[in-house]
Amino acid sequence: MNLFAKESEVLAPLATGWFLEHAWLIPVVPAIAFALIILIGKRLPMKGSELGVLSMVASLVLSAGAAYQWIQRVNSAAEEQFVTPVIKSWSWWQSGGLDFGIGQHIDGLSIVVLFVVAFISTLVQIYSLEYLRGDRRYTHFFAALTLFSGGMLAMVLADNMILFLLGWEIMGLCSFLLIGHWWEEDANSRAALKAFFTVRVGDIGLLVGISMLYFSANEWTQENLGVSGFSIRGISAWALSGEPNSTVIMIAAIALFIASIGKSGQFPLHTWLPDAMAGPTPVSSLLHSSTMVVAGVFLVARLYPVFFVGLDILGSGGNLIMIIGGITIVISAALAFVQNDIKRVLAYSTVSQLGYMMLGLGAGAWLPAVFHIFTHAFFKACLFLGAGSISHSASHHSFDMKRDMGGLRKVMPITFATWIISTLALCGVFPFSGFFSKDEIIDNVGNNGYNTFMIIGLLGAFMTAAYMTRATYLTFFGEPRGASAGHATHDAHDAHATHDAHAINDLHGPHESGLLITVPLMILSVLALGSGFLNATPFGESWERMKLWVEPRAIEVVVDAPSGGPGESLIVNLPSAEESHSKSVCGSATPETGVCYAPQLQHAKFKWSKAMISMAIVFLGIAISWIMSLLLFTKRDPRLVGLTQRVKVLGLGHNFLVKKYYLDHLYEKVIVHSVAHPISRAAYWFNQNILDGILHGFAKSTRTISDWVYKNVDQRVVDSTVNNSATFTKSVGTAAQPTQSGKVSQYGALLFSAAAIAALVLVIINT
Amino acid sequence: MYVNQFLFLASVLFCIGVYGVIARKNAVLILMSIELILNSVNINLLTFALRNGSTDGHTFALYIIAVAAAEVGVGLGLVLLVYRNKKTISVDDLSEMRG
Amino acid sequence: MIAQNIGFWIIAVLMIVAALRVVTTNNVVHAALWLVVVLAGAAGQYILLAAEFVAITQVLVYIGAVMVLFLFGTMLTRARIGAESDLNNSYKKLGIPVGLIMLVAMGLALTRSFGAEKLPDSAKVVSTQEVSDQIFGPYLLPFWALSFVLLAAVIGAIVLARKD
Amino acid sequence: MNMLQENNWLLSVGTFLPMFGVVVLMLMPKAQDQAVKNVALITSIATLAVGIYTAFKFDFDQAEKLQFVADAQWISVIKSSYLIGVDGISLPLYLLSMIITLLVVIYSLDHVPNPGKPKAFFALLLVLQTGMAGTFIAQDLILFFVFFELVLLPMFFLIGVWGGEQRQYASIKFFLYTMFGSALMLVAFLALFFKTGAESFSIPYLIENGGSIAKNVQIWIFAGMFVGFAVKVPMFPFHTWLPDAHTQAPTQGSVILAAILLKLGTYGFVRIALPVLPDAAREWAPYIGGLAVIGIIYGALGCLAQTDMKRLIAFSSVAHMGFVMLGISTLTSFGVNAAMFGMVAHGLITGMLFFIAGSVKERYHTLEISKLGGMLTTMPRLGWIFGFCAMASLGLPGLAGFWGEFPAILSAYNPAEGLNQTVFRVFMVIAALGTVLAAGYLLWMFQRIAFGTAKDSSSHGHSSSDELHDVTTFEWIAWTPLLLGILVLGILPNLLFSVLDPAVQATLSVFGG
Repeated sequence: MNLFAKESEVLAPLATGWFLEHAWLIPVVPAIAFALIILIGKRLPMKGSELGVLSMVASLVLSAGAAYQWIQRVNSAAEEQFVTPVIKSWSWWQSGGLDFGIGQHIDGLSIVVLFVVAFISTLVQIYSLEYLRGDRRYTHFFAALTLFSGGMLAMVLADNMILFLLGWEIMGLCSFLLIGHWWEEDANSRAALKAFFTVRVGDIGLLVGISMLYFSANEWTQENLGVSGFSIRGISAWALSGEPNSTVIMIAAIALFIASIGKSGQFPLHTWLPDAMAGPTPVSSLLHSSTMVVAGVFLVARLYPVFFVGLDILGSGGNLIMIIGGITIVISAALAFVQNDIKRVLAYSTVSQLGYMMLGLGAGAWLPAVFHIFTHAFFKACLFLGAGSISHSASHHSFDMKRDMGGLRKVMPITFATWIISTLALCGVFPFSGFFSKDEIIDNVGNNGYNTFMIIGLLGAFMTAAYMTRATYLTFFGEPRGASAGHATHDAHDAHATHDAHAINDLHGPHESGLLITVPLMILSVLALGSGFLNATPFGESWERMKLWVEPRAIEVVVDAPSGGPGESLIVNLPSAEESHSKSVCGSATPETGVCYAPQLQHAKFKWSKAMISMAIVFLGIAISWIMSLLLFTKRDPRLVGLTQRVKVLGLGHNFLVKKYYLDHLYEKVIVHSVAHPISRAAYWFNQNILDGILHGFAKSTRTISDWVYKNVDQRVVDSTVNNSATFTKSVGTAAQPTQSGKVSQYGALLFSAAAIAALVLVIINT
Repeated sequence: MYVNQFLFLASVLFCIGVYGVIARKNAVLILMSIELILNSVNINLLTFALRNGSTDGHTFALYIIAVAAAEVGVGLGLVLLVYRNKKTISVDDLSEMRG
Repeated sequence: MIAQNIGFWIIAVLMIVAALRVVTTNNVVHAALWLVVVLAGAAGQYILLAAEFVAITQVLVYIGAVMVLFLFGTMLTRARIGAESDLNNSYKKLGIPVGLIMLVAMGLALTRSFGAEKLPDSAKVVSTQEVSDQIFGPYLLPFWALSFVLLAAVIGAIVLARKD
Repeated sequence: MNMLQENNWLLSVGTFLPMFGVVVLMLMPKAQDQAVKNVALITSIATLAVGIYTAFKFDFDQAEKLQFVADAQWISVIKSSYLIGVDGISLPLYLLSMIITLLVVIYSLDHVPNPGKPKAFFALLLVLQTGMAGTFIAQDLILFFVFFELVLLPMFFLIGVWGGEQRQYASIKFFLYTMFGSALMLVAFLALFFKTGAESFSIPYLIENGGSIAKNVQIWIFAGMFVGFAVKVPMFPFHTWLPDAHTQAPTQGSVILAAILLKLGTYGFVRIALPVLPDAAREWAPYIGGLAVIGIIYGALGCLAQTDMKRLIAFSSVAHMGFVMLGISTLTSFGVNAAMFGMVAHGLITGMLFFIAGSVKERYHTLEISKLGGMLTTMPRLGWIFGFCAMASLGLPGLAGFWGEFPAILSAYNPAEGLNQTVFRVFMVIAALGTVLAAGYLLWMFQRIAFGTAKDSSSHGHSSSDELHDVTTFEWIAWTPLLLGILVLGILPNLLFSVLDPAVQATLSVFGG
């Protein structure tokens, strides 16, 4: 031990700082703000919204500071030194003599997501100031939004699974409240219920997975790291330690993955996400595109070692994560073609982008996936806010592209420009951010030898380009239709339309939105353009900052066991690690002398050739789709119009898509109804008739027995004719009539009988 | 003479008394049944007094008799009162706890 | 011995029959009279159990006072002399199994405890003096308590029964 | 030990103070409602004050030991003594009973249910309080039994006199069931007494000698206790009295029933059945666990079938107590901790839910879910409180419910040695499924009642809109402590765990850890 301690002298002590040490403040601030909004929000001049915005700005500053200091920390580390996460832990609860902590676990991953969440939340809250002005539940909206940010931030920097679960569930709750924000409409509250319920189904997996990991890891972590089996750090190290029984960890990984399927809207639990668009647009852009829905992806990335070992990532053949990811990419992209509601198009595109992240993680492309979380957040949020801006200022709060949009590029230039930038980013056009992340994923998937999935990825890229072009065309080009043409066709179906403040500015036709809306759009579009350069592989090593800052180094480190107490144990490198150049045993073999926190992953070498191919595919998609849209929507070309009616096969396929593969039908009509109605009815019937029946039957039989005894003991049946009607059952049963057979003595009778039985049993037992 | 013959007699009386308490509706009759029970207890006491050659049993028997007297006095007083107010002494009609 | 046994059984049967009638008859006054029989029988059993004083008290207090009380009570509540129909609960049959179960339980317990144990044959009759020594000796305090109870009962009875 | 016996008067005072209040009430003319209310209020406040002083004096560093032990001669003939004391397990429940009673009294100050008669009503509440507190401090089986039964009658009258239309059916059913259970329980106690050499009824003594009983006899005795306690809990086959009792009882009755009475059963398991009869407990554990998970799923399904708000909440109690029993059945300190926490949490949350149901009934004159709706628009505060409690009840992390539910599920993953792991892991998954169903029915109820637009007042009976006033002052006073408790325990669970854990471990030491 001290032998290593000596070598460890050579390692530079890692830099730290106030922001890193106090990162736990980041979620605390919004939490407090939430409480304040609830308590005093209504009395404040801006109805509590200022509290929300301020708190988000505060967390943004805090997380930016933390990010900066984390970069310092990484730079201060030696070339081959493991950059220890900044872990703090306080005792939270105890049970069975064990102490469980609550605390922060700050590493590259959490820094990235923290920053993204804080950033987008801030912008969205500013945007909402305008977008929801005059809403009937303005204060509630900001309260929920702030609580959401608190929950998500808490989950991101959680150092143990319990805190993680806490954040996870709080997000679910907020998504429930926000989707159902205009709960007067039944549809909205239904969607809210559906979202919460679907995600909750996935959460079974989370509960089970956490339990399994805890009980299988706890012993090992306690003695090797001095942390509980809930600690993320402990679990990661344990997973790579070669300890775990392969089946246990596999089941645990699958269970956890089910949770992420539910949360991240992966197939087959993706159906809640499009419905969630019933919520206000800022909610869709914050929760249901950029932050909350990536929680599932985050879970996989966070506990990557578990999945790496459990599902045998990088093994031959595809694994569960890749398969689900791949399926999701294609089916949701396909669904995006048949949507008329612009938000639903974006929703399905979100689902398929999440599919990309899953695919990346499943294929061992950890960094590109995380990087895709980062870039996707910006351009997708931008797209949603853009859609919101359109409906807010141009289309009377309608989101129907075919009926109420078209030709808007002239009236709202800023929205148009930002939209185009983000769309290109989403399609993955060089040099927009999406290119650097998405292309990396596809590239690495291929590089790790999963060619089928690489093709799926390319196919997905093609479809993405196509449906986004269609949406763009419908929205911004062609002739203005419906509302955007100025016809004040007020559509009732949209909850948003019902609130008054907007009815006024509906009167004058489409126009550009105000600064509070456009400024966030512009900021986001700038990032959608620029954020890709943080990890621009084409330009060589020096541009791959993300890789340097975020990716944990797969280096075996020696730990001096519990002495330091939870989370405090000093970590030093193995001298062997110095020369072993990226040939670390981590992930591939059992570390003999130390522990690993991350598996060793390869990175594909960037080749322009490959990039060119994917570019070509993307442009092909754009071009085809553009021509089709032009012919179909503007030229009304007779060969295309009504094609689906004429050609049976296409018609069926189209219908199949419109019906969303009948999955909703399966869930709601078949599963939910069978539980909610017949089964529960049956259970209740059982309760009322069997169990109570037994009780009443017992009463009845005593009655009959005693009748029999009575008739033989004593022949006087004078009044029994009268009494036979009122059986004891009845007296136990509908005891409604006021002059019902003697209560006092009835209780006496019961007492006596109980006593009698007791006495008898006692006598018999006590021989 | 066996100990049990007395004890059996006592238990038979006791059970009859219990039956009476349960089965009867008329307050006076319930009181009577209670008297039966008390007497069976007395028989027990005296039997054991004889068996153990102590006189405590007698004392208790006397006390019981006295208490029984008191109980009957009060009990019947109640019955009278109830009868005066409700014109009935069927305990069921006293069992309306509401109102 | 034999004589005592015969006496016991006769009285016992008498008591049981009478007791059954008490709880089954449809006539309150009859019930009261049957109760007298039971009490008298009990007094007889007390004598067999060598407890004269208790027996005497039984006769005096019960048959003398209590029964009078009962009869008065019956009269005062204007119970019809003669059969009545609604003396019983609608579910009185419940009482029968209960009673029987208890009987079985006690029977079992008794047989197990004192299978064929006999009472001391030459039991000397407990004299009144011994009883009084008991009462005014160790059991003085309960005696006082009891007297208070009686006093309270008397007052209570008066208060309750007083017309106003 | 000597140190543990100082202040041993505290518990007796805390327990019997309400009785004193009852006596005072009895002496008062029933006309003076206000005076009656004041007396009841003062009594319960004083009781709680004593309770808090007790907690203040309680030595948390040795929470595993019995404290304030008082041991007095009681019925020396049957070797039963007046032995009382509290440790980490009983203290929280002891205090909870006092708090709940106080809140119920406050709530009743302006909510005396029909047919009024506040004097009798408050007297019964106070008697109930004595019974509950006594059960939690009794360390002698006979004493325990006496208090256990003492609880029964006031509740019986509360339901039977102040209940709803079906009150007599409900009250008789309640009485019948519990009587039946108690009878067997008493038999079991006596059998235990004789089998341990008829030496003493004191629980600590029995814990020492209970293990010596032959196993098959243990199993039978345990069976007796099991039925007795399971009826009170109530566990799956014995639960049918609960929905009726809850639905028919007046609000205060339901609250106390849910918050405290149901805990008597589970407390009995932890305090008596498990430590005294370890071998039998091991034999029974899988069946208890099985019934528990059946109860979880079954209760949830029952909820989904309900159309009546109060009845739904009642069924949800079955499900929640299922989690508690699952925790107990693992026989691990982890599980029992969870169970104890679950008991307290369920007490707070479900008690609160019943309060809300009562207020809804008072305003809408109906509890038919289909006739309610739009509460968030008509009465936002009440609606949000309701939502809060629903969330707490479905085990949302950060609120009290979670700490009873999640660790219970967790503990089922590996039960005490000697128990079949696979069986319990199956239980774990089923229980996890139960949490989803819980989310299902609670949110369904919440959506139907709170969301949407208010039904026009004609549809719900003769209630006019002016009756739909939001939360009143009395309700605020009565509810705030509960709401705070739910929140605080959810955020700082260690407040409770740190007290429970040592005691639970000490209790379960018979299972070797």
